Amino acid sequence: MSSQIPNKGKKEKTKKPPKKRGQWYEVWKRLRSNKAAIVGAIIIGVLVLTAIFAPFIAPTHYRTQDLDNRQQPPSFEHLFGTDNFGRCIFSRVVYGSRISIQVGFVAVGLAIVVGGLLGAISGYYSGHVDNIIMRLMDILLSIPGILLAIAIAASLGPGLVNVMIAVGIGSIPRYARIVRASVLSLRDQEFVEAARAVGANDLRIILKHIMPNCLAPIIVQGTLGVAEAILSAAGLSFLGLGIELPKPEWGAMLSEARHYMRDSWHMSVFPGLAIMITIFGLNLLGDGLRDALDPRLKG
Amino acid sequence: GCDGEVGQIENLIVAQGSDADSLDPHATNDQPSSRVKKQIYETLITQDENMELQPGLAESWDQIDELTFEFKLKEGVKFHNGEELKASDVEFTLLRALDSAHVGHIVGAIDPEGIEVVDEYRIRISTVEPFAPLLAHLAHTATSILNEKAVTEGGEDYFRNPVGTGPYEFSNWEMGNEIELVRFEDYHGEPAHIPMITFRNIQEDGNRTIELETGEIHIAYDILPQDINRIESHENLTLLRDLNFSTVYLGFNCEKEPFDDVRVRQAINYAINVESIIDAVMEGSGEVATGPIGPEVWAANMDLDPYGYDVDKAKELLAEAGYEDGFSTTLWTNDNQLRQDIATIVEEQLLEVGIEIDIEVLEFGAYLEATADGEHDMFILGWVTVTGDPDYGLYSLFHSNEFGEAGNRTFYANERVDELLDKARRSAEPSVREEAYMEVQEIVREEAPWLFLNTGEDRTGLRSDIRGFVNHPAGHHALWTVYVEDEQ
Amino acid sequence: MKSKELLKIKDLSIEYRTDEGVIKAVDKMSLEVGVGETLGIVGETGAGKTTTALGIMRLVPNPPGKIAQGEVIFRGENLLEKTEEDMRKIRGNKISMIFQDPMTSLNPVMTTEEQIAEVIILHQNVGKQEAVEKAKEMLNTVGIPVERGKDYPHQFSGGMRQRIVIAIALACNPELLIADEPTTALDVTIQAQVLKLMKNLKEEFETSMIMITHDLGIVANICDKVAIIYTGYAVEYASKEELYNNPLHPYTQGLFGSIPSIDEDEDRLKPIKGLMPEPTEIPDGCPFNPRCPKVMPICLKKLPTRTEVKTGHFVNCHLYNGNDDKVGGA
Amino acid sequence: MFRYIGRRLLLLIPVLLGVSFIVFSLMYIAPGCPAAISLGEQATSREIEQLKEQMGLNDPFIVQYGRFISDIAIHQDLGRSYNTNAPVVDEIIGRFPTTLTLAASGVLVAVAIGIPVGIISATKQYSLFDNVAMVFALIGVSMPNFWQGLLLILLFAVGLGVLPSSGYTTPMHMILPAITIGTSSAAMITRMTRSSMLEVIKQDYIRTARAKGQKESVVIYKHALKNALIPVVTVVGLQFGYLLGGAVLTERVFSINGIGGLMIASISTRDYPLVQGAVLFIAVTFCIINLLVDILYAYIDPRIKSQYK
Amino acid sequence: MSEKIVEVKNLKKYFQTKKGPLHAVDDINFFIKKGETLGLVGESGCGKSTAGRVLLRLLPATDGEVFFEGKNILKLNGRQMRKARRDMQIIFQDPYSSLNPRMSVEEVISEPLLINKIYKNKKDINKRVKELMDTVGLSQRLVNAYPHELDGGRRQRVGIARALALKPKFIVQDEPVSALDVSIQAQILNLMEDIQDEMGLTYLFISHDLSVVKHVSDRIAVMYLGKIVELADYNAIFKRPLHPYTQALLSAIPIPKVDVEQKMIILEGEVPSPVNPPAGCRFYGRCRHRMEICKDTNPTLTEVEKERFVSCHLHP
Ligand SMILES: Nc1ncnc2c1ncn2[C@@H]1O[C@H](COP(=O)(O)OP(=O)(O)OP(=O)(O)O)[C@@H](O)[C@H]1O
Ligand SMILES: Nc1ncnc2c1ncn2[C@@H]1O[C@H](COP(=O)(O)OP(=O)(O)OP(=O)(O)O)[C@@H](O)[C@H]1O
Ligand SMILES: [Mg+2]
Ligand SMILES: [Mg+2]
Repeated sequence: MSSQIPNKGKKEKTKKPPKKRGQWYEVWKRLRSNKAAIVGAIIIGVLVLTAIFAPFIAPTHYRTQDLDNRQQPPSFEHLFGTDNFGRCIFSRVVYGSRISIQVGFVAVGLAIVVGGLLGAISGYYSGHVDNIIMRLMDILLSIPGILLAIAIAASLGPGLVNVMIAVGIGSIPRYARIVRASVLSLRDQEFVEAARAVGANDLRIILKHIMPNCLAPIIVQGTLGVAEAILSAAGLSFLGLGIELPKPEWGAMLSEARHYMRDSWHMSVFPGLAIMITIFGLNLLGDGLRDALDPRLKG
Repeated sequence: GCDGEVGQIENLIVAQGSDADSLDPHATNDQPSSRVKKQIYETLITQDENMELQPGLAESWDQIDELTFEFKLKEGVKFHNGEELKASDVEFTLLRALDSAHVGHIVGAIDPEGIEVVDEYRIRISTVEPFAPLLAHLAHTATSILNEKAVTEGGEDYFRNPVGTGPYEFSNWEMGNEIELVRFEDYHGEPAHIPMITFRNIQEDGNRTIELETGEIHIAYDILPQDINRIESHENLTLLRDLNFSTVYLGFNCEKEPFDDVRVRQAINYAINVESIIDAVMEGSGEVATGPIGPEVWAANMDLDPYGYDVDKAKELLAEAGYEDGFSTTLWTNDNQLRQDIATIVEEQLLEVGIEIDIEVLEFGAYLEATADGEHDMFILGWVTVTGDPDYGLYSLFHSNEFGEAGNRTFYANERVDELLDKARRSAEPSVREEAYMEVQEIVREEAPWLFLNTGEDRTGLRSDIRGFVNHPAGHHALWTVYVEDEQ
Repeated sequence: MKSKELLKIKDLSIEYRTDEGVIKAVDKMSLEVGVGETLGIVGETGAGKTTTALGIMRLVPNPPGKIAQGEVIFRGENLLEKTEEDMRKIRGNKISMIFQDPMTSLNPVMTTEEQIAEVIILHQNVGKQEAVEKAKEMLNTVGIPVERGKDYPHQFSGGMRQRIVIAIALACNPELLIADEPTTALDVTIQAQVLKLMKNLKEEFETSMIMITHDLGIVANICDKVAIIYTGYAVEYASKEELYNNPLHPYTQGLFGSIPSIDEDEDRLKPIKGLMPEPTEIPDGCPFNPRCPKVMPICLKKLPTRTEVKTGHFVNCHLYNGNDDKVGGA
Repeated sequence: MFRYIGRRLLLLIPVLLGVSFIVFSLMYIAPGCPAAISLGEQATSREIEQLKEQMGLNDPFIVQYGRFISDIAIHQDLGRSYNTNAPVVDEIIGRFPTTLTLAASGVLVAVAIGIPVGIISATKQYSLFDNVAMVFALIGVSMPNFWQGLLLILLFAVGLGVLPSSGYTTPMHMILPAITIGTSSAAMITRMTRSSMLEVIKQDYIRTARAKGQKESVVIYKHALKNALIPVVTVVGLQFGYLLGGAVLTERVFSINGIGGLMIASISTRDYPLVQGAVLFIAVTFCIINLLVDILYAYIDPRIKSQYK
Repeated sequence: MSEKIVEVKNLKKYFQTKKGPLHAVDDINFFIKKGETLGLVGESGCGKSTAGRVLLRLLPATDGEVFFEGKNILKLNGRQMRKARRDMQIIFQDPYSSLNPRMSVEEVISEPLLINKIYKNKKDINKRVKELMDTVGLSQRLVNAYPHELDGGRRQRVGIARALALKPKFIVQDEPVSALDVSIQAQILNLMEDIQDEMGLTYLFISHDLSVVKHVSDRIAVMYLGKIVELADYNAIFKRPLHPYTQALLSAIPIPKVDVEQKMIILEGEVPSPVNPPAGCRFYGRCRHRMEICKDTNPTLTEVEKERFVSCHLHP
C-alpha cells in the first residue's frame, strides 16, 4: 500500500522491523521530558541506592552508641550530629532509608495485591460478589485510614511488620476501587470482546487484557501511596506503634527527638528532612508518572 | 509575707500528663486521679512527706490486739454535701473498698466481718491475720473516706460527683481536659489558701515545660529529665526534685535458661553501667538502686553494695556459668520512652560481654499479659511502694506465692525470703520487721533476680513565686498548703 | 461572486507547538465569504478545519497554538490586529460559532436559558429579565418548548442540544456563523432536522455561514461555495456547482471516488491510496504528492500556488500551474 | 432528595455494624486483658479475675459482641467506659467538639489557601506564581504533620511567645493546630483545584463561552470555577474525614484532648466500649460528611441532582 | 447460494437497568445466506451492535435461538462454543478500543492462533501472521508496532487480520469503517470485498451509514428501537422503501450531487427510550402515516413480497 514514489521527506523505510517499543517506551519518553519527574526519580534513585549501600555510606552502625558524646551538634565526624545515646544521626538516617522504603513498598504492595485482586473480582464479575466486596470496602473506608491503622497496629502490637500490615490494610479500599473502576471500563472495551471472540477464557482475559491496562492508575496511585504509607508509618511510630528498637525509623527518630528539640535541633531536623525529601520525591515522580501515563491529564 | 495569708491568685493551674480516670477512690488507682482525689478526700491516717504517720480523720488509734485497731474519729468533720462524718461512713467505705477490684488489695488484709462501729465516732478494724502494714495502707488515697449518702445518691455517676471531707470540693470536670476544684469553706482543718485549683491535662511532657515557661500554668508535674536544666536556669521557675517510692528494674525470668543461673544474673548486673544509663536516659536524675527498694521507703537497707560496672567480672561469671561465648536472648519492654531508652543502652552494653539481645516492644496490655504468663526472658518494669512500707514493695515482688500477675514477674523463689516476708508482715514489732526486711534485701541483692537500675525522682516545676509546695514521695502532692508569695 | 465580500482570509497560517514538533495546522490558507453566502470547508480529520475556524474567531488555544501569519479581514478590518477587547465585541455578536460536539459544548451547570441570555446580555443593551425573554424566543425559534429553558443541558438529547447551541449562536443575529461539523455527532434523521433548521434560520436571519464538514453530501445540500482542504492547505476552492461537476485537484477527485453512491451501483470504490501524513511530517513540495496518482517531479519540490483556472475556481496544483515555475513560493 | 438522604442514612446501619464488628474483633484478638490493664502493673490475679467477671470478659466473643449491639439497639446506649465508668457517650461528647473544631479549622485553613492558590496557579499555568505555589504545595504534602507542629510550637510558642502551645481553651489555642493540620490538606486542595481547573478550561463549553465574547475573568469564575469545584468538593469532604483521623497526631503534638487521643488511650487500655464508641462516632461523622458532600454536589452539579431520587 | 448459514429466531436481549429492562434487541428474526452480505442499518442505540454480539454469544441472549450451520449456538457448552467461535468472528467499530494498547500487532494477530493452539511451533505462527498481514495490506515492518503508533486505517486492518486468523466462515462487522475518514474508509471497504470474494466469507455488516451499507450488502435489514422494521434486497429497499421509517431514513441522507433536488422527509421528535418501550409500534410517535391500530398493536415482520419483509400496519 505504500507509495512507490521515492520520498525524500520521509526516511527510507527500514527493512528490518523496528525494535518492539511498547507504550511504556512512550511513557518513558514523556517522563524523561518532565524535569520535575526527573528530579523526583533522582531523589528516589538516590534513596534506593542509599538503602542498598547503607553499610558503606554510613560511618558507623546505626546502633553504635557513644554515651560520652551525646547530643553533639553536626561536625565533620558526625555530619548530622549525634543523638541522646551518642549515636551518629547521619548513619541512622542512612540506615533509616531501608526501613522507610521497606515500609512504604511492602505496605503498598500488600494493598495493591489484595485491593487489586478484590477490585478485579468485583469489577469483572459484578452482581452480588461486587456488592459484597464494595460494601466491605465502604466499611473500611468509613474509618479514617490512620485511625484504622492505629487500631490494627495496636491490636497487633508495635513493630514494623505490623505497621506495614496496618497501613497496607488501610489503603486496600483505594486500590480496590481504582482497579474496579478500571476493570469496569475495560470490561466492555472492544478488545476484551475481541479476545473472547477468538476463544480466550476469563483467566486469560483478566491477566492478559485487563490487568496490564489497569497498571497505569495503579502505578500512579502506588507511587503516591508509598509516600502516604511512609508518612502514615512515621505517624504511627510517632505515636509509639512502630517501634522496633533500636532500628532507626525516621518517624520514631523524630518522636524521640521531640524531647530534645529545643537543645539539639539537629536530632529532629535531619530525620524530618529525610522524610520530607523522600515524600517530596515520590510526589514529584507520582505526578510525573500521572502526566506521562495519561497525557490527557497533563495541564 | 510568708506565714500563710491568702495568696494573690484565684486559680492555681496544675498540669499533669493525663486526665484523671475517676474521682471515685474505689474505681481506679491511677496517679493522675489520686493527685486530684488527694485534694478532695481525706484518709483516717496520713503520712507526711517523711512518711511519718499522722492523724487524719482519725484523731487517734490504738491497737486492741494482734488483729484489731480502734480509731477515734475527729468530731464535727463535714463532708462537702453538708453531712457530718460518722463511723458508719468509715465502715461503709471500707466494705466498699473491699469489693473493689481496683483497690481491694490495699485493704485486702481487713476482715469484712471484723469492722465494728463502736459508736458514732469510734470504729474497730480487724485483719484476718496479723498485718503490720495496715496503718500505712489506711493512709493510701484508695482508703479515702466517702460519705455513704453521697455515694448512694451518686450511683453510677458518683465518680464525677465526688464528695469528700478534704480542703477542696469538686466543682467541674471537662472530661479529658480539665478538672476544677474550689475551696471547701466548711473545711474542718486549716482552710486552703487558694480559692480554686484547675488540673489541666497536658499530655506532651515537653509542652508542660513550655506552658510553665510561657506562664500559662503554675505547677507542672513530671517534668522531663531533658528539661531539668531549662527550668533550673529559668529565672522565674523553680524545680523541686525529690526521690520517690519508685524503683525501676530489669527483671530476669528466673525459671528460664540461662537466667535460672544466679551467676548469669549477677554477670549482667556487673555488665551494665547503671550510672551511664541514669546519665544518658534520665539526665542524672534519681539514684542508682542498690537493692529492691529505695531509700525513701521505710526499712530500706542502705548498706547494700552496688554491683558496679565490671565487665571482666561479668565475663568471668558468664564463663563459670558456661556462657563464655555469651548467648542470645530477648528483652521486653512496653511503649514507654524511659524503658525503651534503657533497653537501648542495655542492648548495646551487653554486647560487650557477648550477650545479644533482641528488644521487643509490646503494647502495655500485651506486655502485662505476657510477662505475667512468664513468656519473657528479660523485661523492664517499675514498682512504686505506694504505702511507703516495705511489705508493699517486697512481698508481691519476691514472694513465691505471688508469681505472675500478682507481681512476681521474675518467678523468683527463695524459701528464706518467703519465710522472712511472711514473718515481717505478721509482726507488729517494728524492729522485728525491720530486721527481716534487711535480710530480704540482702538476699535479693545477692541473688539478683533483677538488674537494679534506679530509684525514681519526682520533678515538679513551679513558678518561683509559688510557696508551700512539697513533693510527696508517693507522688500525690498536697495543694492546699500552696500560696503565692507577695511581691513586695 | 454573487455579492459583496464579508470575510476574506489571506495567507493564514496557524501552528501548534507540541512536544513532538511544530504542527502547521493551517498553512497559507486563502478564502473568501460573501455576504449571504455559505462557504463549505471540506477536509478529512486533522486537515485543519477547526483550527481555521478558531483562527477567524481568534480563539486558537495559546499555548500551544499561534497564528503565525496572514490576515483575517472582516468587513474590511483585519481581525488579527484588533485588541482583545474589540474582538470580544465581535465574538458572539458579529461572528458566532457552533462547535462539533453538542454534548460538551454547553456548560453543564447552567440552565439553557441562562446560557442563551448570557450572550444577549453581553452584546445587547438589555437587562437580565429582557435577555431571558429573548432567550425564550430563541428557544422557540429553534423549536424547543420554551418551558424547558429552565432545564440543564444533560436533560436534552443530542439533537436538542445542538439546537440550543444554534440558538446561542444566532441570538445576536450575527453576520457570520461558523458551524464546525454541527451534525457529525448526530443521527441522520436528526441531522436532517438540524440541517433544515439551519437552512431556514440562515435565510431568516440573512446570515453568512461557514459550514465545516467532511461530508460532501451536506455541502451539496447547503453551501454555495466549497473549499477542499488537505493538511491545512486549501487545495481547491470554487462554487459548489463548479466543484461537483468539475473537480480538478486529484485529491478532490479522490474524495469523490471514495464515497459510495446512494443512487447508483458501483462495483468498486476508487479510493485515494496511502494515508494522511503525520501532522509533524508534512512532505516537502505539494503535501499530497505521496498519494497523488498524477504526481510529477516538481510536486516533490514545490508547493503549488493558487491558480484561478476558471473565474472563481481556484486550484493549488502543479497540473494547473501551467509551466509557470516561478510562482512557487509566492 | 429527602428519600435519597433517608436511603443513605439507612445504608449507614450495615456500614456501622460492619465497622463495629471489625473494631470489636480487632480488640478481641488483641493481646492484653482490659481488666489487667485497668488494674495496672501492681494488681493481683484475684483482682483481675474479679474484674474480668464483673466486666463480662469471660463470656465468649459472640456473647460480648451481642451484648454490645443489643445495648445500642435496645437502650440506645454505648455503654460505660471500662476505665472511668463514665458513659461512653459523655466521654465522647466531652472531647468530640474539640476534634471537630480542629478538623473544621484545618479544613477552613486548607480551603482558604488551597482554592484561591489553585485557581491562580491554573490560570497562570507555568508562571512563576504557579511554580512557586506548586513547590509549596508539594512541601506541604511532604512534611510530616507532627514535625511541622513541633516546629510551629518552637517558633510561635517558645521563640516568639505569641501563641499558646497546648490545650484548647481559647480560639487562640486553635491557630497553630489548625495550621498544622490544614497545610497538608491545603496542598492537596491546591493541586486538585489546579488540575481540575486546567481540565475544565480545556472543555468545549469554555470555548463556547469565549466564543460568546465573554470576558476571560467571567469565563474563569462563572463558567470554569463551578465545574472545576465539583471534584474539589469531594476532596474537601474526604480531607475532612482524613483530618478527623489525622487529628490524632496533631492533638498529641499540641496536647489537645480530643477524640483521637481518647481513642489511642482507650485502645491501649483495651477499653472496648470507648474504642467502639469513638470509632463509631468518627465513622458516623465521616459518613455524614460524605453525605453532605454528595448533597452539596447535587447543588453544584445538576447532572447529579437528577440521579438522587 | 441460498444455503442459510445463520438463522436468528425470536432473539431477544434485555439489559437490566435501574429504570427497568432495556429492550436493546426485541424479538428479531432473520437469516443470512452463505456467501452473502447482510447489511444491518439503524440509528445509534437501536440495538445493532447488541444483535451482533448476542448472535456471536459474546453477550448472553435473553431469549431466542441462533443457528449457525444448523446448530443452535446458544445451547452449546463451553468446549463446543470455543470450537464454534473459530468459524464466527467479529470486527469492531472503534479501531482504538478494539485493540489492546499493550499488545503489539504480532501479539494481537497471533492471539487467536495461540489460544486455539492451531500451530505447534512459533515459526508457523510467525509465518501465518506474516501471511495475514499481507492479506490485509499491512507492511511487515509493523509487526512490532503498538496500536498507538498506527492510524485508524491500519488498526482496522489489524482487527481484520485478527478476525481472519482462524479462517472463519462468517464475520460480523460492527461499523468497521464509520470511524474512518472517507479515503481510508474506501480502502477498507474494498479490502473486505476482496477478502470476501477470495475466501467465500459471509458477512453481517452493521452500519448506520446507508450509502456504505448499500454499497456492500446484498440484502439489508433496517432496525428501529430493537426491532427489524424492514428487510429486503438492497435494490428493493433503495428503489422502493416500504416502511415509513426506511423512507425517512433514506431521504435524510444528503446526496453529494449538485444537480439532484433532494426532498428530505423530516421526522418529528427523536428516538424514544428503549427502556419499557411502548406497547404499540415503536415508530408510532414519529410516523407520518400513523393509524389508530399502530398505537397499541405491534406489527410483526411479514413477508409482503418474495424475500421482502416489512413490519408495518400499512403493509399487512
Ligand atoms: N490544541 C492542539 N494542540 C496541538 N495540536 C493541535 C491542537 N489542536 C489541533 N491540533 C492539530 O492541528 C491539526 C489540525 O487540527 P484541527 O482540529 O483543526 O483539524 P480538523 O480538520 O478540525 O479535524 P477534525 O475533522 O478531526 O475535527 C491536527 O493535526 C491536530 O492534531
Ligand atoms: N451493557 C449494556 N448495559 C445496558 N444497556 C446497554 C448495554 N449495551 C448496550 N445497551 C443499550 O442497548 C441499546 C442498544 O445498544 P447498541 O450498542 O446495540 O446500539 P447500536 O445500534 O449499536 O448503537 P451505535 O450505533 O451507537 O453503536 C442502547 O440503548 C444501549 O444504551
Ligand atoms: Mg474539527
Ligand atoms: Mg454499535
